[in-house]
Amino acid sequence: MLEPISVSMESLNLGTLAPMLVAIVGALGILVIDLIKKDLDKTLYVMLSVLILFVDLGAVFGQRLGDRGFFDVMLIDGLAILSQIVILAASMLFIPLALTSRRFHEYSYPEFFALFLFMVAGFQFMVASDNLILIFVGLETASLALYTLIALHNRERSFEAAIKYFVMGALAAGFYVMGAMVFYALTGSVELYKIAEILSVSGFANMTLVLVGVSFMIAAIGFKLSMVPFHTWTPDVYEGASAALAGYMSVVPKIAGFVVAMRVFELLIHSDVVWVRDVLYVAVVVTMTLANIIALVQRDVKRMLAFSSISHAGFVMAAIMIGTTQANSALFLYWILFLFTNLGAFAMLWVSRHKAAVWGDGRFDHPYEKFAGMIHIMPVGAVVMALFMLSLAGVPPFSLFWGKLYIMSAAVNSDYIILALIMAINSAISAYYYLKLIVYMFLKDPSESGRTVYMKNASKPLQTIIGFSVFLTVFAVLAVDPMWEFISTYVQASGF
Amino acid sequence: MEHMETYLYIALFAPLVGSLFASLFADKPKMLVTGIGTSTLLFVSWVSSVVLLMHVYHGDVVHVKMMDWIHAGGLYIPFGFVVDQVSATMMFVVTTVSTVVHVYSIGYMDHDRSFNRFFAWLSAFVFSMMVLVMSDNFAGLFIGWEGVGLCSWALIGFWYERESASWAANEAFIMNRIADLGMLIGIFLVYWNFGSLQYDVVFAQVDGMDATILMMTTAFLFIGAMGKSAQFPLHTWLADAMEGPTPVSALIHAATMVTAGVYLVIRANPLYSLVPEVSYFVACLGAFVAIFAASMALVNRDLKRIIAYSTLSQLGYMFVAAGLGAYWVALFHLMTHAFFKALLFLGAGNVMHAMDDELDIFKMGGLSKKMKWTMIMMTLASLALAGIYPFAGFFSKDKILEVAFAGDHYILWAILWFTAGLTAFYSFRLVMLVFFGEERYKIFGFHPHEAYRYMLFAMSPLAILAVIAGFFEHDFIHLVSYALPIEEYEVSHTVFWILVVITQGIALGGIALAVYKYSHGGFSKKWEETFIYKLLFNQYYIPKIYDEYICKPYAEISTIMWKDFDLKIVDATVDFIATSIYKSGMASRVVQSGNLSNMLRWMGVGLLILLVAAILYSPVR
Amino acid sequence: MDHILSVLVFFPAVAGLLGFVVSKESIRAYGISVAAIEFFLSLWLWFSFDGSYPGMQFVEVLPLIPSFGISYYLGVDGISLFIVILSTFITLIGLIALSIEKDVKNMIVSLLFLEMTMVGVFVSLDAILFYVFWELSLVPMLYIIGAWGGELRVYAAIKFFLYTFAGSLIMLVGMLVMAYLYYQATGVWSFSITEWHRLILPMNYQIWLFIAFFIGLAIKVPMFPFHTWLPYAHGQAPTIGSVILAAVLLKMGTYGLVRLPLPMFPDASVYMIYPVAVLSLIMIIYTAMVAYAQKDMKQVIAYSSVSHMGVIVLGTFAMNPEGITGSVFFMLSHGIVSGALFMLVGVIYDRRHTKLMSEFGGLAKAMPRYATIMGIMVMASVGLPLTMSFVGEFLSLAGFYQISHTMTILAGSSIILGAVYMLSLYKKSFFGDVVHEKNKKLKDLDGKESMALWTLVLVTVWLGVYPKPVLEPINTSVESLVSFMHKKAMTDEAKSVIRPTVIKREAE
Amino acid sequence: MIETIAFYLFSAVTIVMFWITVSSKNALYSMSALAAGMIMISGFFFLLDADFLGVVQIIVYTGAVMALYAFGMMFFDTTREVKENIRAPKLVFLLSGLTALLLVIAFVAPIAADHIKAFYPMVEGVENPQAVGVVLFTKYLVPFEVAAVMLLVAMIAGIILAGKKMDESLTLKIEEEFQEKGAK
Amino acid sequence: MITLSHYLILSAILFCIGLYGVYRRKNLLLLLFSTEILLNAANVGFAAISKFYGDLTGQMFAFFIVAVAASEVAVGLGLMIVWYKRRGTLDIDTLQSMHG
Repeated sequence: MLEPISVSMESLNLGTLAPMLVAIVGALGILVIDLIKKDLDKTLYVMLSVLILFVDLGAVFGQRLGDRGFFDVMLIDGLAILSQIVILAASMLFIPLALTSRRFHEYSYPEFFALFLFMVAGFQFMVASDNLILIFVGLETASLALYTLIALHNRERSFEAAIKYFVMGALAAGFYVMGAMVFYALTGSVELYKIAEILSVSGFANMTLVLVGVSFMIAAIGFKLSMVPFHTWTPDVYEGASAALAGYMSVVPKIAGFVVAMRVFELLIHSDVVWVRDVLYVAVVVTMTLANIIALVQRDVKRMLAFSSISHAGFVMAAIMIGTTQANSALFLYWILFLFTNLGAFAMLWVSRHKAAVWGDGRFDHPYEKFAGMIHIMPVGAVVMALFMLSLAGVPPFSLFWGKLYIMSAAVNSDYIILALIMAINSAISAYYYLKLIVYMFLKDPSESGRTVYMKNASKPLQTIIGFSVFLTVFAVLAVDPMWEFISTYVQASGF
Repeated sequence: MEHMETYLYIALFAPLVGSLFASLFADKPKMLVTGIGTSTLLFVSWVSSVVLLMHVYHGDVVHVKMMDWIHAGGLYIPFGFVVDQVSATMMFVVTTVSTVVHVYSIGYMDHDRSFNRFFAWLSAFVFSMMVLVMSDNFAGLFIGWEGVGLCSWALIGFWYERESASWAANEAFIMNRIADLGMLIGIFLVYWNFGSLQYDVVFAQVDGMDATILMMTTAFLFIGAMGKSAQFPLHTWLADAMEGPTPVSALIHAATMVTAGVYLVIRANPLYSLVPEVSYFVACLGAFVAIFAASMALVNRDLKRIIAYSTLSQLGYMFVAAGLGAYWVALFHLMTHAFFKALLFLGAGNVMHAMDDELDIFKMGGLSKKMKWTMIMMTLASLALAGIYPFAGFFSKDKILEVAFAGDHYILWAILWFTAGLTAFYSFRLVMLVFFGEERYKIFGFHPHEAYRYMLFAMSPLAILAVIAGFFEHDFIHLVSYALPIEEYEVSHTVFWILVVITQGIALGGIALAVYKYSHGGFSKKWEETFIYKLLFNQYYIPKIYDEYICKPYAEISTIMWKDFDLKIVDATVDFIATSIYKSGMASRVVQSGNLSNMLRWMGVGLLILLVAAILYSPVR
Repeated sequence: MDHILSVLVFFPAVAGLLGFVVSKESIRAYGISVAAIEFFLSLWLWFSFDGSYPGMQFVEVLPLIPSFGISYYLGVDGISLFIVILSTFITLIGLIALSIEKDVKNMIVSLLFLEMTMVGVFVSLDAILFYVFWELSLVPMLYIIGAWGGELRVYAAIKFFLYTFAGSLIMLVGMLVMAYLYYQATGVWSFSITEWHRLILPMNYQIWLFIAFFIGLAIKVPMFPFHTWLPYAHGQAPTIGSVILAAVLLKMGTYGLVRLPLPMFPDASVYMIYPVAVLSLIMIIYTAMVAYAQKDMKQVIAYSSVSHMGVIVLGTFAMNPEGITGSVFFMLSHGIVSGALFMLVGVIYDRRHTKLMSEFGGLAKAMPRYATIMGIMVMASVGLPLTMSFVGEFLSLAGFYQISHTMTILAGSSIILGAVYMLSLYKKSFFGDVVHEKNKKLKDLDGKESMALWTLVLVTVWLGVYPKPVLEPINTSVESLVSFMHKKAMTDEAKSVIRPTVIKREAE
Repeated sequence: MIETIAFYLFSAVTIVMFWITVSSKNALYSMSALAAGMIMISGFFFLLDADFLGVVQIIVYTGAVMALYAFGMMFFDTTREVKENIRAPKLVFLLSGLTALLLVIAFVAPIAADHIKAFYPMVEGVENPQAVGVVLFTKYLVPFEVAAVMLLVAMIAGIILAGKKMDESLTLKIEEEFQEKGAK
Repeated sequence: MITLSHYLILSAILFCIGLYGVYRRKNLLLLLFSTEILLNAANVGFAAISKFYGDLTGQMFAFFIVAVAASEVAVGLGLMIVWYKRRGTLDIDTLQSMHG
């Protein structure tokens, strides 16, 4: 017989769970509201979601740095807090994008908002733990919800996107569990800190097996981060999903993925497992470059942005490969800056969304031609879009320049000068496709005069969000320093 | 002394004022006032020059520093002007000739559409020339140097509608630029070795300066002189420059600008006198050019080109003198030559006027009846040029022969002596063909007439000077002895007289031959078939060689550089990099086939690669 | 006034933003007035500038990202002062002569933004701030070339942008390395250029960093073989674009050379003199030849720009006060002269919508006033004494003569080859008879064109005759720069090559 | 001994069954083989003293999941032959074969278990379900709850995706159609 | 004697069979079967490790994997139903409207 187990509430550290609980309870609340009264307007749910996320964010700030809770399953370190802030901030920007002036299928479901909140909770679990099981379950919760959210857009391409994402996700899940199994076989534990401990005590006795495990993990996390060659889903899924969701996907799942990658790989990198470093080096370079050159030839802005976000992810992965505190802090800085810019860019696409694909052969929703001569029709819109593009291209003083600066600096400081040069060259290449859009908007004449309505989907909330993003994009320089202080304190505190 | 500075500034800036005044009306139709105004101002300048000449006659020097120009690092260049004996002489020559030419031009350019523009440029030229001769440093000299080049360009190409004129203008400018590079390098050498560009500072340091440096400096400076003074091999532009209006030829391409090279050598005599090798080279080149140009003048049929070649030839004489260290002789010949050569050109201008700008002397003849005064003045000038006593040329040219002989440079002497004969011959060939003999112009339907009276008046001072200038030799020696070394040539009295006699002999012989031949119908046609004639007539094929082997290849290489190298290699490389990146993007799209099966397989491939890496790599760790 | 530099930098941009409100009819006047105010501000700067003090003046420091050592750090010295004035001056002149009708408001606003970035580059003393303005300047230029340019405008604009962008990113890496080295040496992050100047680095670092900086700057200059973007950019840009590009934007490259690699890496700079000089020589001679082969007037001037920039670079690498002062002055004169030349070509392009020389001939007869100014500017471009260019070219070459005699002789061929292509241009289009019927009735310069162009002529001649007011402050700063480099240099070779003024002026 | 025999037997059967699952052209065979393979796997679980896991395996997989699949098969009308256009089958075989080979190579080496200690040991005399329960509701309480959320998500997802409302797409409708509807 | 390696190798082989199916199958439903095999392969491994180390964590993981598998089936089937309603087929080759 087993002893009865008594657990004191304090040792559980319920606070570590508070943010996720907020999201989950909120989601359930939405479901309940829907049960009680049907046909409530989406605006209600949007605002409810925002409020819930706000409370969630508050709870995140309420978390104590370095806490562990629930039998050490939960881990609230700097990374967890930072990434949760990013996740929540992106979510709060994303949800109001539902307030379009056009009606879209997904927003007619209250479940959409519930699923969304579940997904947020899933991501939060994913980042707030170093237990492979919880990471896995959190990941799957979020992913399953995300597949559904994509499909709810309800048109053929969304389904196609969802199915592609889903099937590849299932394979990646397979990789993940195999990786976890190998680590478990090696160490008898599924908790990263213990894995690290045992591996280093044993002196990496069975190196081959360790590397096999890492391989599976790279494959699994690489899928989330859309590293080449696990990236193939990204452009299709972004294209199929609504622009708003695509923007969201380019930010949030990736930051969760980064945190997991950091937790998994850093322990090896810090133990001087050169292999990981080298493989990541290659992967990073290939991801950056390949995504860039494919983006060059895209005809659709959204697909281009998809490839660009792959490239950006590659850029940021370099920080994990470098592995210094500066690099890891730079990662967060980069991603926060990227959040506003990229979400803004996708929001612009969202705003310019037409129900029917009327440009060219109808293959794309947002072909470049659509934006031809936008400066003559929608000067402000064109300028805003151009600002986002310049920022993405890394033209100073717009936000992403500072991110690039810090990451390249981190590379330089760790003697990865070649890597920094590759980053520089890639930035230059990437400028081409961003410029292409600017060229279309500013330098070409409108192609068909009848189809010059760009802001059909724009509503005040959307404009506000975009305005907010623009503001942050332009004046990022003023925010960099405080942000950097904040981030590096937290990253340092979590020992990365 | 103060008022001397005023005279200096007046002499210097009066032409500039005139030029600016005339340029105000440059695109207006003819206004007599521009011609008169500029002429008056030049006269003022002349008066000031004469006053200054008087002033420096007794050894005073006027030296002013107007203002700073360039000061960078250790390089300090002011706008400084100096009127010493050399520059005063030059000023006198320049202002005299240019005043005459200005007045003459009022008549000559009477019917020209761009009357005002002409005077603007002409006065601008005089200003530049004054800067050139008056500057107290090499940089200022260079300003004038380039300034006269510019004005020469504008005046040669004055009738820019003509392809040949604009071509000649550019040729002159570019040729001069080639030489200017040499000059510039010379100036750099001076600066880096002497630390200054001021004549006095530089010349004070020449002793003890490294010989190689001195040699390089003088050599490079002389390259500059070669361009301005149209010495071989940079001589072709001078003949082509005859495309310009004739007064321009008289002023620029006979009397003043082309002598700037000689002036430079004279001015830099403290340098040159220390480098015998270079000086000797200068002399040899001068002798060569003297006979070389004279030979071309023998057969040419173009009225102005003949005179141009004679100018070239005479410049050769001056360089011989300068190269042999007889700087004052060179300067003297420069002066006398200016007078009679300008006169010759102005006479040629009259003829051209009469002949409706026809230049072929074989289409003229017997003009003396219609143009008596012109004939007289041109004959005077020709006599002076041939060096016949008592005309000005005799004194200066004979002195050069004497110098050559006294310096034991017998070969040089022989060349010059022979050239003297040639000079006499071609001068009188010209006079004979133009003014005497059969009136061929009638065949071609010309109606010649004498020039305006005041044009003839305008020429008269020059005619007088061409006759009497030689008698001022002693005054001249006295004057320049303050600034230039005056050496006594150890030639005995007997030798001196023998030299005079044989020189006069060959000159008179040349004249006699010309008069005889051309009063009897000239040379036979067969002569024109000979190789020598063709060689000379085609100017030794040098222009053709330049055209074929320099200009055309340059244009071709340029085109190749542009079309084949710049566009097809340099730019194409850049574009190639860009397009290959773009194409590799196209190629990489296979990854993105959109087929789920393929996408899954790509993931598998990724995993496989990682596993292979893991297995292979693990021993390395 | 303490914040004059900030005002100078941001005034045009703020005015540009406000300009959106101004009605289309009055926007031209608005633009000109803003540019005029800016120009007078820059003149004020000059008047309150102490020409005898070699260091930075009107310094403004404000920490921007203190944790990373990035600050808002402005200041001018003699070297940058006049380039700032040049920028404001050329913008004003360009606006006066602006002949664009289409989207004129966008054009003027972009120009004002461009002005901000130009001034910004020249007054920034923080590397990152410098970089920010440097990159930002590409954006309005991209728009100007791309929206108002010729047939290939988009190609040209993108080529311009990407080429420069790629180069400057490499420079950025260099900056980051530099900052890191500074951090290692001092334990403090700093991007301040003046702080960086104080850092003495080992030779191999110096060389690599020099190369990194040099690539970024060289593309902008543009040095051979990175020059091919320039003919396209110029050929396709509207007049105002070419004017500003040639007059100011190219100067960013050469200014950067003086400001960044030279004092930062004196040893490497000395080490690299010959490679750089060879590139410059190729630039000078080769592009001069290419210019001669051109059929389009504007292309001739574009290539001539490259050729002249070669002389500037050469002067910069003379490493003595004469050469560097000369090259800085040449930057100014090239700005004015080539700006004027592009403007002149623009004049004829506006009338005939072609720039092919074969289309013209006899313009001197049809448009005498135009031909006069063109003639003056052609002669200035050729480097005739008493024009601005001569002073610069003379000093640059004179300076470099100390380094290498043969190379200077070769470089000096620019005065010959320059005359060849410039005069042949002038001959082909201005001399000869009026052949084309269309050319007979061409209108001569109108009021605003004359005003703009004569101003440039005046400046060209004024500073050719009396360069002292400009040359003196430049020289003061350059002399202190050179003696600083001399002091800082480690190797004996560098110490002997970098020669501060040893020859004292005899006037003293 | 029995263990060995059982292992090899189960292994062989499982491999064959799964092979049939992935290679059979008949969907029905495929599914049946999958179900059989799942049961064999639960056999492994019993063999490995994971009784509770074995039971869960049978109930969840063979019961619930298979029922779902069967339902799906009928819905999708794939009870019989499935036509598949398989491209580059050799490549597929090579890819998976190589992966298998590499994995086997990696797993052949015995794992040094010196440093490993069980964090949640199986206690002698405690029934497996009981031990599992304790661990599940202490250490893995949070994941357990999250799994519940996950299942909820999956349920909602399944319901709304399969629901009637998805048949008509608001996304594709243009605004005019909404108004017409409203007018009615 | 059956060691841990035996089980791990078995797990690897099963995993690769699953992989084979994933690469090969063109019918979405059958593809889903293959992913089940992938997950189950890991389950075997976890159970075995759990047994050999006498540690329950492996079994825990296996539980969660089962749960995940079940959830995936639900969502996957939902997606397939939607797709099937639209296109009347589950062939992967029909999922190609987006590419490039």
